[in-house]
Amino acid sequence: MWTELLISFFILAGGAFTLLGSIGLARLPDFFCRLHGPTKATTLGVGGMLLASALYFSLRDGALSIHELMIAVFLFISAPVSAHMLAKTALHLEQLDVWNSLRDEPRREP
Amino acid sequence: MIIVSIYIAYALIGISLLLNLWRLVAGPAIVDRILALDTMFINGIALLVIYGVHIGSGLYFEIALLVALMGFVSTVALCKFFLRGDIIE
Amino acid sequence: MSHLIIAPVILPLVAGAIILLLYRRPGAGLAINLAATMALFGISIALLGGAASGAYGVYALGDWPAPYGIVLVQDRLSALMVALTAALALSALLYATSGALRRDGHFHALFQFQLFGLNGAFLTGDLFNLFVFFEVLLIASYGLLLCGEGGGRDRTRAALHYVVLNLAGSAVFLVALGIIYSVTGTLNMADLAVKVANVRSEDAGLLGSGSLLLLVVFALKAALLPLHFWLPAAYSHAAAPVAALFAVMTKVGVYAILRVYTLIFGTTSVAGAALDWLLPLAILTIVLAGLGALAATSLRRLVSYLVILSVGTLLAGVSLFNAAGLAAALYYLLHTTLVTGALYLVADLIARSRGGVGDDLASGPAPARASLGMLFMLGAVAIAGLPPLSGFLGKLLVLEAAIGHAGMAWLWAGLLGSSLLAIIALSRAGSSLFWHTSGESKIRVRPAALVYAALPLAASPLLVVFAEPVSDYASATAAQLLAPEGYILAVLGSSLGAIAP
Amino acid sequence: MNALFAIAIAILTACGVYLLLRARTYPVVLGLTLLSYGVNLFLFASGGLTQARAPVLGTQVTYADPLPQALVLTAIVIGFGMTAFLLILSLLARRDLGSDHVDGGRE
Amino acid sequence: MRDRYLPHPLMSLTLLIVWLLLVNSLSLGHVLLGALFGLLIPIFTNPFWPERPHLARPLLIVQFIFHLLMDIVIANLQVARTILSPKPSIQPDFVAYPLVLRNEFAITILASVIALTPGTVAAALSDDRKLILIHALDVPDPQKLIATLKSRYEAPLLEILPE
Amino acid sequence: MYGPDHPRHGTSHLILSLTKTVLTWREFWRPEAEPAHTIRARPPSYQPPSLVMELLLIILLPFLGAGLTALCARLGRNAPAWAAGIVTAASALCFASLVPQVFDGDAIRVAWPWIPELGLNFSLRLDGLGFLFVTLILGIGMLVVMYARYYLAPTEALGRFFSLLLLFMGSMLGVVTADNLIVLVIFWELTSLSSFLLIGFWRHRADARQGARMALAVTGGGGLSLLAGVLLLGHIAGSYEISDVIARGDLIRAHDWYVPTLVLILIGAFAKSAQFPLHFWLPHAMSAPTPVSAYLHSATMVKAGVFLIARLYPALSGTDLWFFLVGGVGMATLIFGAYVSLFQHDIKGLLAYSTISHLGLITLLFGMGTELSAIAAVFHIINHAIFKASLFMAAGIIDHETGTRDMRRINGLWRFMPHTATLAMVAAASMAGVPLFNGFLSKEMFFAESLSEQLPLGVTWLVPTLAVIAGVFAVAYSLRFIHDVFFNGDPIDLPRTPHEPPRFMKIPVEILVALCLLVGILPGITVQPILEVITASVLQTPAPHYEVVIWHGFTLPFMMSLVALAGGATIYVYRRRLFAFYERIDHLADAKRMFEATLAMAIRGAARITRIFESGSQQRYLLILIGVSLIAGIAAYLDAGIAAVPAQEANNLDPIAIVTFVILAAAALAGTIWHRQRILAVILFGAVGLVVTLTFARFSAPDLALTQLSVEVVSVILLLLALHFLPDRSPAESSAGRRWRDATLSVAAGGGMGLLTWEMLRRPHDSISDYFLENAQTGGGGTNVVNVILVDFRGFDTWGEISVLGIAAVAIFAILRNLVLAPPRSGIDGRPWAANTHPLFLRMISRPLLPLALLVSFYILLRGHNLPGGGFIAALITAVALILQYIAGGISWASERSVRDYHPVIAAGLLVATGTGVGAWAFGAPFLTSTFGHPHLPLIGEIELASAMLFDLGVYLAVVGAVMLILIQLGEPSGNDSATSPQTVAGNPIGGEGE
Ligand code: NA
Ligand code: NA
Repeated sequence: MWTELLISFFILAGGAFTLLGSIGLARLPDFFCRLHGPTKATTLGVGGMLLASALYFSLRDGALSIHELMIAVFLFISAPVSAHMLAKTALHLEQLDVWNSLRDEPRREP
Repeated sequence: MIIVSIYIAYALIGISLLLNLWRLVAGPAIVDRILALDTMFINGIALLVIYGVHIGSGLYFEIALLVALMGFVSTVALCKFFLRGDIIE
Repeated sequence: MSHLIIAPVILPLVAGAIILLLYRRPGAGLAINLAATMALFGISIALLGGAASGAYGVYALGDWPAPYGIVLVQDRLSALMVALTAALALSALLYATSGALRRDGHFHALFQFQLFGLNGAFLTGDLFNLFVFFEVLLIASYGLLLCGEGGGRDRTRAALHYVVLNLAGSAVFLVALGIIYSVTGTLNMADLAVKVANVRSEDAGLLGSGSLLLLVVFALKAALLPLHFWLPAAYSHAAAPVAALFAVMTKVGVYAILRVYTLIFGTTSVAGAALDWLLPLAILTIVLAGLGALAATSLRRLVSYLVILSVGTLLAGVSLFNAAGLAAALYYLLHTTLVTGALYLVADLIARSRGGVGDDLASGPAPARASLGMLFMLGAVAIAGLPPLSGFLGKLLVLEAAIGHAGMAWLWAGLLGSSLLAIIALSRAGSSLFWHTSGESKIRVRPAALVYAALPLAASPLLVVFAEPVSDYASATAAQLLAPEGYILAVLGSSLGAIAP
Repeated sequence: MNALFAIAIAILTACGVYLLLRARTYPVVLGLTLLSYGVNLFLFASGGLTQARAPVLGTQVTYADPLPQALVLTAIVIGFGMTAFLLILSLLARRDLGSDHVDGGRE
Repeated sequence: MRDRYLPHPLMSLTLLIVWLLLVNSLSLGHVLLGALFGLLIPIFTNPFWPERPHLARPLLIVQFIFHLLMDIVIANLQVARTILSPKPSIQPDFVAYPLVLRNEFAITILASVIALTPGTVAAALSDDRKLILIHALDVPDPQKLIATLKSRYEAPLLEILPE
Repeated sequence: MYGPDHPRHGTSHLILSLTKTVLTWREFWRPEAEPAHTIRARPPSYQPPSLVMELLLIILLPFLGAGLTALCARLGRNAPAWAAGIVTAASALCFASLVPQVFDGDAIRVAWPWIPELGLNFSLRLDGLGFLFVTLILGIGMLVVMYARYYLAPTEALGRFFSLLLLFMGSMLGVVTADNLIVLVIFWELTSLSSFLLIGFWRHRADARQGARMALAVTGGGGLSLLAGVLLLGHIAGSYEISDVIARGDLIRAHDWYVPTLVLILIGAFAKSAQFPLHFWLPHAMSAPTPVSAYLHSATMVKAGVFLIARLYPALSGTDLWFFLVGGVGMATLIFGAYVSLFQHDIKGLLAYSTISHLGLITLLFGMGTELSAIAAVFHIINHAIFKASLFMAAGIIDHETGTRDMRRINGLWRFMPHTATLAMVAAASMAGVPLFNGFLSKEMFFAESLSEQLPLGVTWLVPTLAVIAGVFAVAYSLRFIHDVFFNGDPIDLPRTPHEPPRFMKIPVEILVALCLLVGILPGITVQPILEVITASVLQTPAPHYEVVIWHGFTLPFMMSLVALAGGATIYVYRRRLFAFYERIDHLADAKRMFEATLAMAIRGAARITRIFESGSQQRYLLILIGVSLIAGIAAYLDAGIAAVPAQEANNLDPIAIVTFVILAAAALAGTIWHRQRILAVILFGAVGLVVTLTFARFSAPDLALTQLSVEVVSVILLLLALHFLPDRSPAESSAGRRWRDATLSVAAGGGMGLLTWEMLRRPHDSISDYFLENAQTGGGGTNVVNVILVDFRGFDTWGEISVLGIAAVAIFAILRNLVLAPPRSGIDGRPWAANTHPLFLRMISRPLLPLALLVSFYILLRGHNLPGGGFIAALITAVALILQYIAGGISWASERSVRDYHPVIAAGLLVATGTGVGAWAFGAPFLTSTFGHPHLPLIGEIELASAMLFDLGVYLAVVGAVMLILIQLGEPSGNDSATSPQTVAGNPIGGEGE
């Protein structure tokens, strides 16, 4: 029973975070803000579902089945790079010279 | 109970996918669309994983893994295209 | 277990792969290509010898019984097509040894791959496998089309159109396969024949769609009106040995029509619908090809339209759907494939020896060798269907076969009218190239090239002299095609009882 | 579901055909890609639509028809090779024809 | 010798583990096969990864990862509030983060961590590799953000991946 | 005849057939053996071997001689002429030995089977009619050879000339001795061909070329008509043997197809014999060297038409249609030719129209259809051949000596060449029908017959009147020929000063003129016996008794001759007014101009029609292809209608299906609408690909999902690589109309596909696949049935499929090695490129990914036989992992670190797959037969080994090789290959120009 509960929890939490990321993607005002949703929330959401899946199959087959975690790990490694590449591309395409603008505003200077 | 949560998850993922689609079609910037596609890939993974649990089949694991890999590579390739034109220069 | 049947398929692939392995050594490519093509010719003759008895050879790949596994089937028709291809290929290749292509490793590899695709298509007894080999022969032909000197604007455009059209055609092929599989649940041609004959009435319409879509695909490959437009540009801009080899490519479409509509749809109303379309289209093809020949501005374009004309003639013979018509078509097929192949080579020699004017039908320097003029003359006589060469006998057989057929008058008028157009066009061409000349060209083509170009042309008088055995073989082939029970029994054998409802 | 599937194929085909009829090489390539999706799904549908019956022995009692799957796989691979070739040919065509118009002409 | 036949021992181990995960089995045959792949693949892929990251302080790694996972969950909850609030009142902005880390691999990991955690994404790296450009979803105080990142992630990474 | 249900014979072994044929041809010399199968009613009867050989040699010798003569050309100027002469003589000798038997009234007949099933035998027949023509062909041929030897300049290609002349001679002999209609047609067309080549002998002259082509078009076209007619005739008669056909006249005339048969055959005959309105080629054939005109275009070839009419006279004549067609056309030709002839200024033109007129006369005589008229026709064939050949030769002499043929310049030649003038005058008198010359005799017979002709409507007078009118003009033009050339003042501005020609040039003329006189004066001795034999063979009945005598008394025909003579003289005297009248309407009748104009118009029209289809527009081509497919796909379906099918379990709709559908539809439509922004379309179609992948996964096809996904990503990479060298936007160039048209067609095509899909899906499905499910594990050693199908049941497909990929790679490489790809100077929308080439984070992350991805790909490869996966997917994962290295580190960095040339990888893959298949041979099994086992290893336990896995390894290698070869070659900065000597192509390097 509690295993079912756990699995259901992970499924629902995962689904919720997944949706969260997508809402962020849809709702936030500019690209750089929108970038945050999928990078974090969706990745985490899928992670949750993968965990649910690992639990489900481990319990069903009575043997440890954690290969789903590989996907999660992969996503946690790849999502930042994707986000970085997208941000880089956005900066390039919008021709934002952020480095210089940051120098112009001493407030932002570390 | 699991089955109910699976159906709820389907609904959540479905809505997510539609929101991704909205961003994909509406843009406005090209990076928005790439991001939307990338997110769609990840939501696709979620769908496959839940479907695997739903029908109790482990056959979808590799597909999900591959979606992750391929989604990443295609996002990177698209970005590289906009940055440098030649993606394997 | 005799592996002879599959040898024409395996040999070119292995040869092509080895050439690829050694592609940086052009000499190796030429040597392997020549050796493999000669061996293929030998094999194909042996195969023909086996087929002549009327026996079927069935080769179950992977040792899986039909209809589950793929089978290769050697009957009179497939053996004939393989032998014809090998003969043409050998001539084309020998000719290629006299030009720049000899050093092109990729040409040699693609050449063998082309043969791989052709032979596979002719020998397979499986409809989906036919698709696969169509794709093999197409992709190889795309590559070959772009091989050799003389590229540029026109050739590239022709290649682009050719490729795009064939890709669209392949999509149609898949749709047809989907429909046919959905209705019959099988892919083996013999099994299809059994299933199609017993198709439920409510499925007949759907199956008919599949059958007609197949016809579209094959008609595109064969260059049947209104799907013939791609051919002149593509063939007339290909390197000569490639164009010569391509002479057999349209025949793949004809072969497929022949195979599919005699074997699978032979006795059904489905075939009837397709055949109703075929004869008028064939006649229109004949007429429009004649007009195209008349309007041609270069020798290669002229030959290309004559290729289309021959396709129309062939399919007219096929669509008569009687023993005489099929036999006539088969005789004509041998003739036209070899002669048009030769004509591309002759056209190339003429173009080469005229220098900058090329094969344009305009005044230019006279080709230096008189024998070239004679070769042209022979080729022209043969392809125009003038006596005493094979074109005449072929045409005669087709005309004769149409006697009493409902479409006889149209076919006769079309065929004879187009023959006249061809005669006019060829005489104008010859007159421009050899008579209306300004001085004599300094360029002398190599005698060896002349001999190689003459080789396939020599088939024409041989077909006349040996008209009786050849037409006997053609008639026997036609009889075999019209009695598909033998094929079905050979392929399905004992399982037939279990399969047939 | 069947109707939805049919409509999906219809849309893919229609879009593919429309792009196939464009005047520039690149949209034509894209059109062929889209058309391939439609055709592959069509071929796939020839074995019927079966859910949760992947033909991996030992996992089910009954299975989806495996044959169309094998056929579609072959078709996908071949389609990929062909598309790749066409794409490269379109590069050659742009040089030789002076533009990426399918019939050539000024850029 | 070791460089040639076991260029990336850590990678070899990872490959073995991943193999066992993939096949979802711990049979001896698969352990041996996994080990074989673990030995062979790095030999062939070594040219693509000539550097050899030397990981120090394995315990710290575990701690680091645990912290990270927790941060990710918390961060996501924060982001959730932001995203779901009817009218998000946020101050998104770019922040230039000064790097102490010099190791390329370490910088990469830091950037990844930044991307995974509270409302920040590593958008760019300066040409001299001394600054990371961070886009933050809500930065009332950039200096505070920089300080947090430094202490929480860059410091441990300096220890784990020295050089 | 065999209809559709008539079985064909001969299913014998090919080798045996070949041997048999060789034997058959060896039996050439003892042809008493029966042909294998003769479907035609009656096997030809055979003659004693000696005659057979001689009959054959008559025809064969000229053909052999043609080759010999061509070879002789190197031996000097005289050699070809001598060779031609000797060959002709030899042929004549053979002929002479047969003459006695012909005169005994027997037709000599021989035959060899050729295509017996078709009723095509190589059969020959020599009877009276044949005798006449063989005599003409060989006799006049001999004289022409002699004449031509002196006519042609030493610098000309004598070898070619005499060779062609002999070719013609052989063909013409074949026409007149053929006993099979098809054989006749074969030789018939050969005469057209050799005529074409001979007219075009002076190839540098435009008129010669045009004349030759026109002659070929008309006579060759006529030959086609003849072929059709002959086939019908053979069908009606049940045999192509002329001997049979002419014996079945009643059957033929009563047949439904008599009319088309007759018309088709007559068109052929009329074209050849220059009958109005197909006469126009003949005057233009006069640009041939004069010996050719004398021989082909007056004495022999143009007689082939009337020969044919004579030959088939018993089979076809005797109907009203025959009378009106043959008689009417003959009469029209007779008068028209005679009239036009008078106004020609070219000597050969005059003779040509005269020839047309005389051929018309002969035709008319046959058309009259009485026995006597037939006799007259035959007689006139002889007479005309003799006098017209001599006239042509005389004209040739004049041309040769004066350098012109224009009668307005040639005057008063009597003074320069009285001997030639005398000869010409005799021949011309014969042509005019002056008594004591041979022409008079046959013409008088004609007049006599014209009087006996009964026409309906009481116009009995019409034929004789027209006959006399024709006679009048004949006299007039004959008179002109003599007066205008040999008298009529002094020559005007001749290129050469004329004198008598060489001795031997005149001998042939002298011989012919002597014959004119001999026949004209002593017909009873010279032609009477011959005429009887010939007429008997024409009529196929014993000839009626008819005395050919000079003097019948002052009969009506004689009076008509006198009227003609007087009338002709009168007209000639008043010719100027007539000439003036003729000049005014001349242009209307310029056949050459009309022919050329018609042809030019036809060519323009043909070009226009051709361009409708071969428009050069890819869009149009695709429109046609798609339209045709649509029609084909729908036609049969509409025909059958929507059928009721057994209900089956339905797949219910669910929200996820709808969501994925919406994504697919929206992305596909948006991508299509925005396709001009190419990269946008690529991104949107990426979403479509994802949905397709999910769809495959959903409907129980994990292998397909894996494949689709991998291919999708590799395709995207490829699309991006290519897009770099292409404009990133398409210009807006389609008109609204075109867009609507295309959209309509697209919607129709989509609708059709949707309909077909629905039809498929609503039917219960039944297939052979149960076998695969049952045997995959036990027979194929794998549990993943799809993979077992791919590598085992249908491994042959896969073998072909990887070849496609390998070939595609090779073909792509072959394109790219010679293609210099210049990158665009600026990025999307004109922005500069980003400075940073290889972002650090990506580079760092991709490094550990390579070994991991390779591990995954090996996993997928190894497990494919039992679980979703396999060589192809594994290969794509490997390729993608490698490509990621290229993306992250750049091509030069990555290339240094991996395989540089993927050709051998492809080859190895193909060879491994093939080798696995061939390996089965060692066990006596067919190609690709698989084996598997579960060996037990110590410690490890049972492992599975299947030969199919080795095959899959081949697949893996081939696919990795192909994909990498394509991608890397495209990424190479200058796309070259060091080994095959890079070829930098000059001109516009692609890319860079933007839109
Ligand atoms: Na005069
Ligand atoms: Na179905």
